[in-house]
Amino acid sequence: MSMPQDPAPRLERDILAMRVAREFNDGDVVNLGIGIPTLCSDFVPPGVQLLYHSESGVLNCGPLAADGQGNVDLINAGGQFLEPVPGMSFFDSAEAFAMIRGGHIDVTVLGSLQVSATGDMANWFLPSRGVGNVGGAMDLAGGAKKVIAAMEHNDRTGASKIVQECSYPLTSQGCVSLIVTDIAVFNVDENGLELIEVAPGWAPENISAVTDAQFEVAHDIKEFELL
Amino acid sequence: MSMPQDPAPRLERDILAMRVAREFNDGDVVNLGIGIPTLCSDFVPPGVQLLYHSESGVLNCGPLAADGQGNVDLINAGGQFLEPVPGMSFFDSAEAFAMIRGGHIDVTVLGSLQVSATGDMANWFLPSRGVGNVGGAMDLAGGAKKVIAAMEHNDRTGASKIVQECSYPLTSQGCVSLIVTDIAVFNVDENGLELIEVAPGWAPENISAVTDAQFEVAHDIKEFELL
Amino acid sequence: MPIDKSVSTFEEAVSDIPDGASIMIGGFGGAGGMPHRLMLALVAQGARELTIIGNTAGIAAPTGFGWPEGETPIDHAILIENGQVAKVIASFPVSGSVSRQNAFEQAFNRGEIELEVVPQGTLAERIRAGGAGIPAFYTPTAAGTDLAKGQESRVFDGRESVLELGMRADFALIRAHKADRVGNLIYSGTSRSFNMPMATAADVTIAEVDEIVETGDIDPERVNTPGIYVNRVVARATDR
Amino acid sequence: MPIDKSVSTFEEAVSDIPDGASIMIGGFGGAGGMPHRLMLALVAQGARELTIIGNTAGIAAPTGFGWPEGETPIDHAILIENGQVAKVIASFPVSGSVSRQNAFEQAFNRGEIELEVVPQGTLAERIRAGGAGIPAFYTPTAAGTDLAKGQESRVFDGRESVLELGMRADFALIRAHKADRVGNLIYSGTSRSFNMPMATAADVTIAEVDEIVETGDIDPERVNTPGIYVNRVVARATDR
Repeated sequence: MSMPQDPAPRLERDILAMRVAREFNDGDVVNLGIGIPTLCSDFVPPGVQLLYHSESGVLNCGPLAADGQGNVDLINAGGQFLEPVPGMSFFDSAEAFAMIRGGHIDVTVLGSLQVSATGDMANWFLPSRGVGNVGGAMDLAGGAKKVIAAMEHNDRTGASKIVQECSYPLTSQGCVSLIVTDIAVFNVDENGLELIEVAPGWAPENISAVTDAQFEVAHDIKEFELL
Repeated sequence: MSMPQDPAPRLERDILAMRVAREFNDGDVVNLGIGIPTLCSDFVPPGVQLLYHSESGVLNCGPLAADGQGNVDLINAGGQFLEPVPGMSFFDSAEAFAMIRGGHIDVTVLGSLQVSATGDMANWFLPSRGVGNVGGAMDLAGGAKKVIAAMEHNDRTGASKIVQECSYPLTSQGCVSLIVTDIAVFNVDENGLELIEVAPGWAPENISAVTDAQFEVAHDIKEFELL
Repeated sequence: MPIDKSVSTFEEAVSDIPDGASIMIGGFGGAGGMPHRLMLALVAQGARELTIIGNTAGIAAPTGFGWPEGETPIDHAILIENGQVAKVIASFPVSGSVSRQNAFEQAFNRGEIELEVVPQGTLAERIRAGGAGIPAFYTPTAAGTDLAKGQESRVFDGRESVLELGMRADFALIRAHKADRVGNLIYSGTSRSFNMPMATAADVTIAEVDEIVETGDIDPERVNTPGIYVNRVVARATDR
Repeated sequence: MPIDKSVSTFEEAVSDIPDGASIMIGGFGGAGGMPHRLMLALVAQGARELTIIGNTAGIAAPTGFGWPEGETPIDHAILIENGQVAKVIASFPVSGSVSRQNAFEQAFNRGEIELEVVPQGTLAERIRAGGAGIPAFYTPTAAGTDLAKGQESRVFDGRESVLELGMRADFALIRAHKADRVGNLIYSGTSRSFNMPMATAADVTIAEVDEIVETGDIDPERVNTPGIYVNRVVARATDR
């Protein structure tokens, strides 16, 4: 596959996470997926206090435990050990997902294999493997009030992860309302994609060249807003 | 309404409760309705340990609190104050009825307005009042593994509470498997009633004379078995 | 600024309840678990045409249900007597005795108030479902009875079951023992009752508690209602 | 004689599990909340053609998921490697990485084992429903996806929802922190996970605990799984 030349470097994962973190409002209940989404907690704006939810069964959970300090009875959904913090609460899996399905999560940030022009998400099944982990992805994508897809714009082969229609099996239909990649930010609704921000040095036509989906360009398009 | 003469006294409520209590097996989870059923807990046979469930949200609950010793946060389903006992647990109403509906109650004893020849129970709505309390009656009657109807054989007007078909609105269809009254004990299944015990001095034909339902008479019919 | 859901007064806690609101009121029916102060504040606030969802419609006044001898019960009756209630959804709306009518039964008999009777377990489960994003479920309870008339039913494993819808409300007024500032709640004894499911199923959940403690002062293992479900907490400054 | 559900040994606790049984195995996937001793006893016992229901199908061995550095994970893999499992129902059956296959994936790729993948929240809710006498419910999760293929769906409030059935098993092997003799259980931290719903949904629920205490020694406010749901409790004599 012959790829166009990038006009400027793609952003680091930290910058991407920093951009996502701007979407959090004070008091939001937030569930962060594994990978890039997890990084967002390092960049929460000052004055914004969040309640972190993990489908492992803990609310208001905190940072990872120091190496070797872990407790097998205090893990996040990725199986990592957490540090206890004041104000936590514990609950079982039925309750953890009652919270998710019931619309009690304000924002979830999820990585994805593909996101479609109408906000469909596909992130649980790689056909080449023949077996996949759905985990809590379908519940989160369908249940959170706001779903942000945070991912690299293109996969390792250069293929666009933003697509007109997902070719991989869906996680949830029309669930994504914001896509943040390492070169662009899109609003998403049932009418399609709107490019609202670009990485420094990237123009809409550069984005278009590496994106397999049509999109509108916002009249007030900006460079990545990090503050 | 002209009533036949009783051939012998009807049994006291305590005796009726004592007969019901013979149905309990060691380790049973039991839920007792208001009225006569509540009395059964006073007559549990020696060697039989029960776990009492109340839909107010407590398991393994104990006797009533002494007068004036009540705690508003420890009540039974009748709103009476309970004495705390070791091994109790508390839960909310959704869980209390998950237990009932989910088949975790071995035996419930309920009073009734009417019980039909096929075990239908009608105990929640008196048409003359025009409004009624269903409370947990439908859940218990439909959810417990064994439903015992414990009641007077005839109401204050002399009308039979055991009927071929209920005229009052139903609580649950075909749920009752044993009827214990102040003069008789019947097994109930989808084929109908079988008279298995009678109060001292009562013959099957005396029972028949005050019962508005057909029944078979067990070949080994006995006097009320209390031990 | 750390999260702080505490509100200073009961008046403030209920100030934005509009006419026509649906309101879940927690508790089982007695004094324990009943949000009396919030209900008194709602009487003072005066919102009308309310739909009240509760296990009872206020049975304590004529019966003493769950109240210590000698105390005067306060329950849903104060809202009904004040003409604020258009509809009641309950499992146990009236007193156990026809001769001791509660305020609800009197209003119902005068044709002033609408009633939906729901079996207690189905009511609790509909509320849980409403909070848990379950739009509908099947239950064998009430199948074949008048309370299932007009409802869809279906046979699973040979047993007829009725389709029931999840239930939500605009507000839930609940009663707990303690809260922290994040809104984590603990209850006492049998006072969890309808408070716990209702906490999950309203757009705005307001908890009346004995005491608000600092975040971290409630054992995380002991939390019954995680703060995710709670919008406002207000403490009784003094005893009722 | 007071109720006493304690059993002396893990061997005795699982001795009556027959070939072909369906078995729920608690926990989230890591060391916490996983009933290792019961699983080891089940390997020794040897029942075959089992259907295993769990959040994972044993992902810790290749990934270390939820296990302290340096410890050797024990999970569902020991049953699969012993050829005892015919079918798995799970939300997270394989490791996160295609290059690190767990025992399940190897057996699946050899065609030796059947798989039903269920979204985690739907799995938990189906198990809760199975324990709560709810034969079926609707959920929006998975609507319009391959996992809902062939399932009935229906629109509630403008949202497509899928009909899901309650799920039960013959046995549940669960892991708690403490039990009393009545079978009341308390858990530690995030180890409630699937243990709590599974405790309610099996014909026989067997709990592996750190310690069995006398009835009355667990605070009734702290009980997570009331004894009504538990048939047998067995304590770890020593640390694993």
